[in-house]
Amino acid sequence: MLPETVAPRKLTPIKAMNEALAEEMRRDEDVVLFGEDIGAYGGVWALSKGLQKEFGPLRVFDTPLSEGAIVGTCTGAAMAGLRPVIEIMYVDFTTCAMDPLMNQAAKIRFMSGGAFCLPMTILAPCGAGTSEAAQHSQSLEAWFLSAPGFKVVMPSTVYDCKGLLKTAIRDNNPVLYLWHKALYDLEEEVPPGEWTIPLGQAAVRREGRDVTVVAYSLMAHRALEAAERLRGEISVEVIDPRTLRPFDLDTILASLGKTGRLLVVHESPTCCGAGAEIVRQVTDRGFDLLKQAPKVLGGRDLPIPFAKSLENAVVPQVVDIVAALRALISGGRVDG
Amino acid sequence: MLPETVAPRKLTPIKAMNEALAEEMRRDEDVVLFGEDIGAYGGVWALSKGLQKEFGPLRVFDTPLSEGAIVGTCTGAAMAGLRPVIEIMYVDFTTCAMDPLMNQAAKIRFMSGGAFCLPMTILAPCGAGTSEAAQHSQSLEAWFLSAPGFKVVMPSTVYDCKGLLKTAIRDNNPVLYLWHKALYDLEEEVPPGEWTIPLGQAAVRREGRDVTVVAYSLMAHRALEAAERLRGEISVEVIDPRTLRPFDLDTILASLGKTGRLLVVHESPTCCGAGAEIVRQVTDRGFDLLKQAPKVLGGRDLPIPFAKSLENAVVPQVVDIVAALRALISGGRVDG
Amino acid sequence: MRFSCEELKEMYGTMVLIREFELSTIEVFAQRMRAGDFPGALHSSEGQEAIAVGVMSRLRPDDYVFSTYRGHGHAIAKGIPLERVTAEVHGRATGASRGFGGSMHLFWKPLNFMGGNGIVGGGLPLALGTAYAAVKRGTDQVTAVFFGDGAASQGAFHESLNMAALKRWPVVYVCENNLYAATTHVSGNCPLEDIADRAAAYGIPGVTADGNDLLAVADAAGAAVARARAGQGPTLIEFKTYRHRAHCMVIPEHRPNQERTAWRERDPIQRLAAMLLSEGLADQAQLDEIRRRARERLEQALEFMRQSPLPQPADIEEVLYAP
Amino acid sequence: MRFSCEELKEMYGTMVLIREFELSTIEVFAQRMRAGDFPGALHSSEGQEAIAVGVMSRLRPDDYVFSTYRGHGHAIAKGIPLERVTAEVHGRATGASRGFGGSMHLFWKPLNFMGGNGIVGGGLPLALGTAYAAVKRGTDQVTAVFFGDGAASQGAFHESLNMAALKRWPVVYVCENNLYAATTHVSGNCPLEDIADRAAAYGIPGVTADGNDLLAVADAAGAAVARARAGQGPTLIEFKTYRHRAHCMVIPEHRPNQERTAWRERDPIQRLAAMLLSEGLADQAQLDEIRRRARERLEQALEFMRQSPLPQPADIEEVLYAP
Ligand SMILES: Cc1ncc(C[n+]2csc(CCOP(=O)(O)OP(=O)(O)O)c2C)c(N)n1
Ligand SMILES: Cc1ncc(C[n+]2csc(CCOP(=O)(O)OP(=O)(O)O)c2C)c(N)n1
Ligand SMILES: [Mg+2]
Ligand SMILES: [Mg+2]
Repeated sequence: MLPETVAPRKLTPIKAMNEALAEEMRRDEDVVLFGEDIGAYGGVWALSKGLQKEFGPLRVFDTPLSEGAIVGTCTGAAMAGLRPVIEIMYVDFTTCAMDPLMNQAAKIRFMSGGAFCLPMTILAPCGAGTSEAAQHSQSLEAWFLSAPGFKVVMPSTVYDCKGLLKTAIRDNNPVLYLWHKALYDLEEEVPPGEWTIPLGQAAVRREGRDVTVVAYSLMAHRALEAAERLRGEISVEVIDPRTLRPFDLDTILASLGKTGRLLVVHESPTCCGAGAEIVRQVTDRGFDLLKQAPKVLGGRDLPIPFAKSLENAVVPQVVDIVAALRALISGGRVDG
Repeated sequence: MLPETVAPRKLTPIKAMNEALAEEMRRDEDVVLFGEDIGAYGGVWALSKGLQKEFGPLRVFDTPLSEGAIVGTCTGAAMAGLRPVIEIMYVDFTTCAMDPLMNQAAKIRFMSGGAFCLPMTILAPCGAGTSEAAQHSQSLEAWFLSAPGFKVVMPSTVYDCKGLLKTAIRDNNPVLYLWHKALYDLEEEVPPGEWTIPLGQAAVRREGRDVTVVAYSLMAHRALEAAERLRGEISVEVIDPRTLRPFDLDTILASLGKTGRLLVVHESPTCCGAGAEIVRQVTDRGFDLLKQAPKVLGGRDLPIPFAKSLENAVVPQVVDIVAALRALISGGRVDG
Repeated sequence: MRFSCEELKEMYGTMVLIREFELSTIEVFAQRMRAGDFPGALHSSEGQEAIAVGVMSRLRPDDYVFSTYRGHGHAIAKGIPLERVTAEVHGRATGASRGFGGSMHLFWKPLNFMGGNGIVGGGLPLALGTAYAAVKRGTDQVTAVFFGDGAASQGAFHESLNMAALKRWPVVYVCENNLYAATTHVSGNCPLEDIADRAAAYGIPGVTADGNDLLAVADAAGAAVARARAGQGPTLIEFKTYRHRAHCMVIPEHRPNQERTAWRERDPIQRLAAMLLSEGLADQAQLDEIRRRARERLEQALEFMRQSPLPQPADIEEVLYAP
Repeated sequence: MRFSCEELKEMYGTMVLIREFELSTIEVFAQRMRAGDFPGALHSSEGQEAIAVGVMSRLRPDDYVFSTYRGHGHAIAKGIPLERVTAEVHGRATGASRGFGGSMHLFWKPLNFMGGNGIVGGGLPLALGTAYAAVKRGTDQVTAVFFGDGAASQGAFHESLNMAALKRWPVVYVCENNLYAATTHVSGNCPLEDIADRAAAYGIPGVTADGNDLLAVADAAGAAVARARAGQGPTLIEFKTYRHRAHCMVIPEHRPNQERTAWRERDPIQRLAAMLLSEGLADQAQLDEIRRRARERLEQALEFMRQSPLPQPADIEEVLYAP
């Protein structure tokens, strides 16, 4: 091997996802990409840069401005045996395609008694922090979690962005894959070549003894930073579930066996969010592991406001995580 | 008063909601009703029977088959100061109006910095049990709970159907009001005249010492029946929250102070459902009240299948609640 | 293309079979309802048989079809085994959708029957996908999608026709205009006289035809299918028709008596029978025999259904996600 | 109706004010971005000023307007105080939406400015509601809703026009066809030459006009507004225009140079200036003075913004639900 190809290299999430798309399209003629402005232009996030050139306009397919028709097309195409990937420009715009997503793609396999397979991936950016206000900043994973039929993937690292996207594309079911806009400029070192990561396998990002923090997507980074700030004060274990359905509860229970304390951090509204579900699962199967009340630090139950001064108040910041961990530990001392 | 009007009378949920609509329309000229087939025909559920005759076609407004346009119209009309009520024929069809519901109605007040008010009510039947399969049987409250901006009302009694609908209509915010199709034939005695019920006030439907069951909509009835079957064996307190946002946590915590055991029962899928959220809130504020793990008996994480033999396996039945309560109590004995 | 005498009689037989199926299904549902059991939603296509049979007559087995909640006729005409349709509608494990779908969700993959749909207009965007798949693979398969006059008010109608027109995809849009959406007259859904005129908004052909005349249906469908198959893009066909029954079993009749009688007289099966007789293509005895055979087929299917087990919950979890 | 000389100069002044506002906003955003701060999405309406000003010239203060994410011009032309627009776009507590909305979500209730919208086509269904409210109350208020060539591909377009047409509601549909939706040419969104031709699908008038000619805009809008006000129902107007800038600040330019130059020459402000000069309605000194005053107004607004506090999170919870 030439040193150039074996040397680790730095990639951004976009470049990593772009590689994943290109590799999967090379590997499997049935993989096709649909979306607005994704062709010659390469997509507003540059996710599909170069792909139309390599795979042609029929496989990297520029659509009209019709999210409903896009998702509908890909649902029908998946039923016909293709393996479509859809870029929705912001996850917020899935509102315009909820019927094909929720009443069709998520249910057709089940309604047909298993006759049809729907291998399709919905790729979309999510999250706040870019001052784009209420209709361009949402994290809508909870809708898809409460609607059986979808799998949900939310990577936080560049390595995962690539490996999980490849697995999502190969999965024979509808997968919602959300990447966080605030990770756009992230650069991380990754190995050369290809890799895949199974869905449903959490990653322990940092080991600790006092408390288990479960955080995904952007919040995994913030949780790690909070843990670092608390070094010497509180020993924090940080677990990134990476995929929310399937969900790796065992890794979390194992950690709780050690720490006995749980904080879940996510950006989407707290009410009926992934945090609530994780608390439900943990209390269901691991209640006796808990030394004290499990806590969720979610986004506030508000839309995302425009002004940065407000936006930061709605979504958990590193300081909020630090404060929540301190409260948890001191609360624990007082209570227990 | 004439005996005729003071005598308690029996009503169905439909008749109760019909009365609520008529009274509120008489009371307030700004209340208008929109929906498919609601005019001369009176609605496929007979909810608007007689209303167009009394209030005319401009206030009881027959729409084309366009849920998006219906919700859009009512959102704009609410912004202009009217107080629209929408009948969506099945809550499942809100998928066709998700953008006006979620990105518009739920957010406009907030995005405008509070300048606009959106007094509007979305009335829809929900739930399984009628062999109508995956696209006509859903309970979608979780979507609306995880999208701040809506209030969510889910009555279980005829008395509540009327009183809560009147309050929902008078509320100055978007309210999702779901009634369960399986309650269609329910007949209950109610007082004559008018009444309202504040949002955010739970009802203790049955007192008990051993365990607190929180159940709403159809499941409140099933929980009561399960409690009755367990009479003498387990003393079950049944609380019906009636509204999920605002949510009356205090009544539940007070009950847990007595019982120390919690079972939440709902029909919608368990994952990220109202049950998970209730467990989150209870563990957040009342962890020390819990003698053992709080449990959620939700719908299975599956679409609703057609055949009755399958449908009953997906949605909690009375026997399932009985079994869950027995397991809870015996689990408690073993663990604690 | 004209049909042979045999073909016509076979199509007549299929129409009669659909009719008998609809009558029997209503009867079984009514029995169950009298017994206090609500067996689900049932939307009869009685009166619209010529559209199902006429359109399918121009499709190949490998062409894709998207149907609706009023789709028994489409399913039978496409060729799903009658046993499977019957078993599905009555919730048996041997049903076309293994009892998971029911009347509104008949699926049959071997014949590319892509499902009924409980959402009005729900199939319209999906039809783009099979059309795309055919283009992508370079096959000449056509996709036909059925929908009603009410469905043409949905945003999905616009998005689907627009995209198909832009990309010249091989879709045949079959609008069964039976004058009503539930209880709403078509004039409450469309400000135009003819829904087909909406094709102009997409620069594609729009055709109106008599949906109760099998040959007119086959002609209109044939032209649209040929166009699609030749890569010339989509067509919107509007068939004027009428359902004999109320919208569904639980909705009382509300349409004017006179209108109903007038349309009864245009019954597509009677019309085809009259034509077969007057042209000397069949005699009454033959037609009676066709009906008898249809009833026999149906009785077999009902028996198959009755012998079939109910679906068992044991493996239900496995159905949701594909391995 | 023709405009007086004063009116024309005032409209010219508003167009210049919008232009200066767009230039200044881009400048402030660019500064903040250079400082490492991402201040949000910014969609300039530079080049489309004649549409905003021409349409508003035919509306009353109590008429309803639904705008888009490209709505600074609509807001200023409708008369939202410039200070409030400026403060909102830059995220201050004194902004039109108190800093909650930003550039894409300008609201101003006193003038029935019903908001920008971050969803392409998102305002189309909402416009039905204010139109209905006017009908219900028996006022003769008109609703104007702005949207782009791309938005006409959304299902919401179809549902809104269909319902307005069916009910003859007083809506003026203003399609600003600037030839592109983000980077997609209009031919990738609409198979017809003129989007206005889609009006035929709803049996309503469809009009195409030069969106860079203030008087042509005012004429087309005037006729549609008069029609709506008289209870004769909606009109679809398509204005052909062009944005001088790329779709938004973070999307690089991709349109052919030649096309951009050609459209620069049709700049609506220059064209109005040339007309005013050639018709002897103004001299260059007056026009210069108008621009100077616009810059002064803008400087005041920027100063107001700079003096304004940032929104404080303290009362944020209270904003979500009305009491
Ligand atoms: C999105 C949606 N809205 C409403 C309904 C309820 N519904 C079922 S059929 C129907 C009427 C449809 O009319 P049309 O499209 O003309 O078809 P037809 O029933 O006449 O065959 C309605 C309103 C539904 N199933 N889906
Ligand atoms: C539903 C939805 N889809 C996609 C987008 C992203 N987006 C914002 S503006 C735009 C182009 C819109 O084009 P057009 O309607 O022509 O308006 P213009 O920007 O040219 O004024 C796109 C794709 C969005 N905001 N909303
Ligand atoms: Mg119809
Ligand atoms: Mg444009």
